[in-house]
Amino acid sequence: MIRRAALHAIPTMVGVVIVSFLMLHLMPGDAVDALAGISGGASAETVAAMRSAYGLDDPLGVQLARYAAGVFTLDFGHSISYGAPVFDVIVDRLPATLLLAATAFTIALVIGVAAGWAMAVFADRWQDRTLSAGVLFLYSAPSFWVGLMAIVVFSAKLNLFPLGGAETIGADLTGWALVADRLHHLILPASALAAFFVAIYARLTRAAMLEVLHQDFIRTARAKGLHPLRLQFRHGLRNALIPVVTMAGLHFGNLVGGAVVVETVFNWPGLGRLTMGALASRDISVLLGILLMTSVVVIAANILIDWLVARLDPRVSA
Amino acid sequence: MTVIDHPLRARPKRRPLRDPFLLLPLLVLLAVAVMAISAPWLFPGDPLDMVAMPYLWPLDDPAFPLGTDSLGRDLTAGLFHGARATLLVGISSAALCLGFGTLIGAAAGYLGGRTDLILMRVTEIFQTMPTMLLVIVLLAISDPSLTLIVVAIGLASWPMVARLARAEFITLRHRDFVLAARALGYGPFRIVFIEILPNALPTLIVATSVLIANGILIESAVSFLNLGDANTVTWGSLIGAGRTQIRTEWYLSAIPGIAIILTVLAVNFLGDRLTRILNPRLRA
Amino acid sequence: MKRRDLLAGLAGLPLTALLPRIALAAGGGGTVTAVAATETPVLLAFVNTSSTIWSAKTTEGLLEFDHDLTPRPLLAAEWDVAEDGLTYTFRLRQGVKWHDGNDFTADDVTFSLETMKRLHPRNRSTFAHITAFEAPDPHTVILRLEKPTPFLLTALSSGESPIVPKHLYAEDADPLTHPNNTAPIGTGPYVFKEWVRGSHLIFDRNPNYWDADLPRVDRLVVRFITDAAARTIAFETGDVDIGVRTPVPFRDLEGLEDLEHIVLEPQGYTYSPPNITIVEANLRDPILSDLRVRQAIAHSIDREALAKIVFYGRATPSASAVVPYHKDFHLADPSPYALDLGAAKALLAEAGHPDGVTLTLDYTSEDQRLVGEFLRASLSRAGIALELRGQDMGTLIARIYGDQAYQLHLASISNLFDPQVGVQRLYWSKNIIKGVAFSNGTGYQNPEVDALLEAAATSTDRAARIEAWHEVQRIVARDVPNFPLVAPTWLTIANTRIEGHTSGAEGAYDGSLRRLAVRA
Amino acid sequence: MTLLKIENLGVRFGDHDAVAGLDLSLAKGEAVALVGESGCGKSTTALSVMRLLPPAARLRGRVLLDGTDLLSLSEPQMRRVRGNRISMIFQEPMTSLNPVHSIGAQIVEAIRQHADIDKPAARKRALELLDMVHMPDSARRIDDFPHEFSGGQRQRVMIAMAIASRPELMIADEPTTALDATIQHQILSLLDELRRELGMGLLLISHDLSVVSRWTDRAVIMHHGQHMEELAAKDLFTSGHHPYTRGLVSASLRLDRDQHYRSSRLPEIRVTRDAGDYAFSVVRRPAPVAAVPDDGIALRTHDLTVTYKTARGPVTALDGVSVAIPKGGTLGLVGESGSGKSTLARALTQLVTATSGRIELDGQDVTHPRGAALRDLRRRVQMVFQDPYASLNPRHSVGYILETPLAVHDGLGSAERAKKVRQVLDQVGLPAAAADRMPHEFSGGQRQRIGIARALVMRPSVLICDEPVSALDVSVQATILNLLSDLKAELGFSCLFISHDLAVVQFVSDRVVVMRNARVVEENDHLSIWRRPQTDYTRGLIAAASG
Repeated sequence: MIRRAALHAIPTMVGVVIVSFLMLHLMPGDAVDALAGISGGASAETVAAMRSAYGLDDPLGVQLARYAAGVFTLDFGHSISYGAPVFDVIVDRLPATLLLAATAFTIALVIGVAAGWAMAVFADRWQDRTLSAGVLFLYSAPSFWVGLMAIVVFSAKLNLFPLGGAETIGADLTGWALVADRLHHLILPASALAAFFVAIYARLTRAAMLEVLHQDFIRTARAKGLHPLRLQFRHGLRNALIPVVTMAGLHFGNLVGGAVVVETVFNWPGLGRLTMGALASRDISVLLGILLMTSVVVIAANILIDWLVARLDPRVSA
Repeated sequence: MTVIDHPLRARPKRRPLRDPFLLLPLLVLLAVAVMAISAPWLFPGDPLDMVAMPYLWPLDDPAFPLGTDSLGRDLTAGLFHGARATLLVGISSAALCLGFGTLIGAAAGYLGGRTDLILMRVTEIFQTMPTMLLVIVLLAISDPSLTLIVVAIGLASWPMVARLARAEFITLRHRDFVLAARALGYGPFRIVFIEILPNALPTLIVATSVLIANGILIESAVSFLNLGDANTVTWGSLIGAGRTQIRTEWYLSAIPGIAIILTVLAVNFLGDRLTRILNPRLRA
Repeated sequence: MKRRDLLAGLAGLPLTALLPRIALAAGGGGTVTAVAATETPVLLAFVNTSSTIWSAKTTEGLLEFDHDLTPRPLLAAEWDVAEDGLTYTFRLRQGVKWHDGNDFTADDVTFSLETMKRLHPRNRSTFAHITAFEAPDPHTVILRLEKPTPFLLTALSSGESPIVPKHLYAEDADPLTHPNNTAPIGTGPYVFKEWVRGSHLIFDRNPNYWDADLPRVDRLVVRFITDAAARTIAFETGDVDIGVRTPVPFRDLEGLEDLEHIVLEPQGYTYSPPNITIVEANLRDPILSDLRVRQAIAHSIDREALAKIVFYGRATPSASAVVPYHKDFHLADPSPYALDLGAAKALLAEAGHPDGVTLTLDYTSEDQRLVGEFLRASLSRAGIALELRGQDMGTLIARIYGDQAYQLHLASISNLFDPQVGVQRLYWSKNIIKGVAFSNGTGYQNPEVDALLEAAATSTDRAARIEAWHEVQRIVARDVPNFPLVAPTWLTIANTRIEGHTSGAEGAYDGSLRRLAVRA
Repeated sequence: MTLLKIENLGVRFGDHDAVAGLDLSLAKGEAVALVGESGCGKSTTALSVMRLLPPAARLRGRVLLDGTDLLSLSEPQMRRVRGNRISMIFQEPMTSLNPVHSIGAQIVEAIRQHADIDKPAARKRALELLDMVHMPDSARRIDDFPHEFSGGQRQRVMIAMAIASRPELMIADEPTTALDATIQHQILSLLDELRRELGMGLLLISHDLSVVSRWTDRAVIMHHGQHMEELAAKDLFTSGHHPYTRGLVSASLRLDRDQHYRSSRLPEIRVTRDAGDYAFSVVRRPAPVAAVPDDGIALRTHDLTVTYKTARGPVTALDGVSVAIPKGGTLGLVGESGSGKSTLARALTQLVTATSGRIELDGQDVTHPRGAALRDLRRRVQMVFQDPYASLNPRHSVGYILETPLAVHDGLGSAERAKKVRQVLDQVGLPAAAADRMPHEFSGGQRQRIGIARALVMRPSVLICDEPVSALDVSVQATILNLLSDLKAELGFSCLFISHDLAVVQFVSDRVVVMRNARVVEENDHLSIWRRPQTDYTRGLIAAASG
């Protein structure tokens, strides 16, 4: 199953490489301009020398071929503005974003499914209406605004949470102290990012649960005299999870995208801030690397989710 | 020889507008639309013009009910003109997504076979790339402008609609009334646009509300990251401008934030109610 | 610059309250946390002038400078400049070790200066007249020049001309991408320990630094905080001890000033004084080539209001590109075109634009955007409509200096330690080089100005240089190829628990923070 | 000894009375049937006994099980009755089992719900139950999932779950309607065998009179929630007193009655409603003089083969089928699900492309028509579909549905088209006002009439009916069959009539073809096919159909 999904993913990856490469090369100016600019007035010859050194003046086709070949050997080219291979620059920042995205994903899924389940069970009663309104509120608030307000309230005024960043720097903590410190930094950004997706998963679960509760086998289960709670969990939720988990995979891409914004607000040292930095220094190879890396993460997440769906749904051939 | 085995049932009347969850959002959206349209008359000058003392708090000075920002620009004028840009981006990006996505989804769903495979592979590519990242990169391609933002949001979010449309068309394609249409010799265009599309509309209409909300949220994030057009005011750019004074003059970011939330909430509520009206299964 | 300069340098040391405080500081050790808004590409300013901020901490130069730019010994114990200014002799400090334990020798100095002559964007012109770099013995370096360079000594600071370990640079190594850039080995007071991109930088105390009882701090941590408000909060909560070049929004300075644990240090910005915020006009543009249009623009600029509203008074209006910090070189007279909207409108009509003009104004950073919005609002009152165009640095440079396809653009030009290095590039017609950033972007060509600049560049008589620069400033003020606006006041924000961070012209930015200490 | 006594049961949804004052009693081990057409309240009655009705339902009256009134029990108390003392099985086997749990797990769940025994013992009990319901190879398949079983096998699992706690009463709501005749027969005999073995009462809900008369002791006839009549099941066909009962009996087709469309019309039930209660009358119309079918062939196929490419390799749906539709006559096509009947219909109307073989229309080869030939075929060969609810586009008005074929083919003016629409509506017995109504405003029978109108509006020479009446109630079925016969007499088109119901095929066909596994197994004229079946398969079908 995993092997089949992986094979399925390769053409998508190739597509992502080509599409993003072409898009990025539509950008006027390139990293050499930026570097020359930053270093304050390199001469025309040195600019030309740098450009040819990095092969930026080869025809597009050649650059694409060289780049695609490189990608599959994990060589994403050299980052001009960071003076290091792009792969290292990204892998350096990837864990932070993964940690943020994965935590937000779990929070969103757990709370979302619970809320969705409650909304479905109490459909159209006051619990459903209030929960729906609350969920819709989360669905309408821009994540960066939620982040900003959280900082103002929790960090600056109440001083409950750190201002940003992923760890207390230079404090050389170890063991549990380190874990506690990292968690302490993680809570606000992860919740700000998760807020929007709690809404999505809650609405998905509600629709799926209602759909399932109208199925015939629920009536059979009631005819067997099962307790309502057992009915809702073992039969209802167990079936409703299948569409929810499938859709969760589709939204994972947006989650990683959303992380970009939340990172800038919370000073989180992840790919988001790297993107903004790479944009400012017009470092196309880093931007390309980020697009590819995040796409790989999304594909990996989807493969994992497909595997999970196969576990949940026996009808899907394992 | 008329034989009626059972009289025609009377048509049930539907009274949607009395349902508060539909009336309220409509009113909010109406208010925002009025703000957008009336902006040039109520606030003729350039909303970015410096007209007063900087850092006036809301209700300090009746002439500037919502106060002024660091350069003494009137926040109320900004909000009104911002409404215009925000709505424009929200609606046109939704329209772009809907048109493009439905076309691809319908073709893939209806034609099936190789076309379906190829189109779905393309959709997958755009769906794999995180939306926000894709928008940021697209915006970096040329000078920021509202049209570029709309195109970028459209390009990044059409896969969602394509997936929805394809699912609808695949189920509807096998329905008897489509087989009947083919058996009656209707052409492919008539079958797709006149027979199938009206049945797929409920899902697409509901998706529109999500797209508009999505468009507004992405636009506000983009302006917040200062990737937007510096010459036009949007609610997102107001939040971005107020960001550095978040601790002292927090109203500069809070008020446009609330405006965005109210509008998007209204759009979502509308979508939510439409879903429940059009899809009876979602009721108890 | 004879031996007496040496003595004058020493005498010049201001006997301010600084000295006794160093002597008294007992104890030592501890960690100091600095804050920075952005992350530089590399940590060494050897061939990349945008990474000066952390370079001196690990890699020192030959000289150090006190507040009025008088050179003081650092890696060079003594130095002597010949009468005709064509021979410079340096006697190097003995017993200095590189962080990796190798000995610091004259070969390192000649290698470093020679490489910078080839690749360093500014030193390429500063060292242009040096013909020979000699190292007769391991502790002597002699430079031979074909033409005098009056400001050569001032260029040999740690920030401007860092001395790198020759033994690390293999024959064909490309200094631009050399690993030493991101993990520098130097002779400086601090040793590079760790750099987590997007998060922080850590330097540890150099145990065998040549100045035995320095540095007094065990660890120097640098935190990268992109959000401006977050930086203010970091100072308030004491999370962060020091930040250079006004690291917080101007709006928050008032609040910080009142806190008793915070001090705002204005000194330490004479070596590389604050940049001049300036609007440059593209003289090749049909509208802007007409002097009357440029005069109209000059008439509608209100520098005082800009300083007050955008910079909250924390900036000095300056009608000249030479910032007021260069007390002698700066021409104090106001711009010949005083604020007069009526005159501006009249000039525009005269120039054939009765109903005003629309011009594009390109900018790149967030602070420039605020200035742009101020200019748009104020210039619109004179019928000049500005259309702001924001973009990243790369696109801006490609558009302004590459394609030269622009009308007006906002820039922040650093004067550096001598107008010859920082300001000449704006007006010198030979510096109109397509594709090179921060060259003569306006395309201004005035033979009289060229002559004055070239004379000042090589004359050894300081008074003559000053008079020449005053005449240049009078001419360009009339021709207005560009519109200097203000020079922001740069402040070092520091927590009172630390001291010794600003001990000379280079301050905490260009300097090595070697005298930094945590108060007992 | 009465096991179950229902006294004056009433069920009201808002202002609609689904069941109005029903009385019924069922003795221990007795099998009673609740019979009626859809919407008569038989299922509602069953669900109210089990108290499985949606919360909106208002119940009154009493339901006594061994003297205890189930309606007054609290929900926890009722839960102890469900599946323990009374159990229920339902109509749709494909969706009545939880797809994500194995059948073993679901049976064990039923066992352990009312008996506290550990899992291994429950699993052993489950195996016994599977053997009791004759599940083939139960030991190996206990851990398989529902989607790996056929409809009949899933119904067996349902029954196993129902008898897990040896209930006193089992309610079966249309247990075999969705199954093929042969499988239907096995399930009903299994139910009968279990009833005797476990001494269990059976309440069978059905609309099929022959099933009721064959498998139950007593039958209660219901209409619109009211009790019409109660009589012994075996005299159902012979001595029903109530006009509705007699109407139902005469309208429902039985194989041994030899009714044929050329000789007679089916009696129809006329329902008139005045002041609350219903008056029924049976109308018998004479069959018009039948035109003698001349011996030409309208549509013929030679070795027609259709193979589909599926995920698990190619599947042959039609294997060398040669059939001939007599000009002006009706060819009946009978077979169980999966025999290829529908594929043949779709091949003839070019909805599916033939892999090999030839199709001839009035002598012309129309196997792979292109362009004008295809358009012409579309005019001359039309189709009527099975599911009235799915064959009409819900978003278009009836007028638009009928008008479009004319616009597409003949390009007539709008006035001309409107006239033709009114004409064809009248032909199928619908008022002209129906034109501007939407499909969802019509009953199943009315919608089928619209489907037929659409097929006939362009005067086709061949009409293909794919199970046109299987989804309809008996009374409505009769009116549609009569309508088709009248229209055929009036318009003279040839017809291919596909059905799994032998009695219906017997009534409408001049010649009959029997298909099995994509092949034709037998063909004969409409009399000799039933009297002298040549193959065992046909004989099996006839035995199962006659109950």
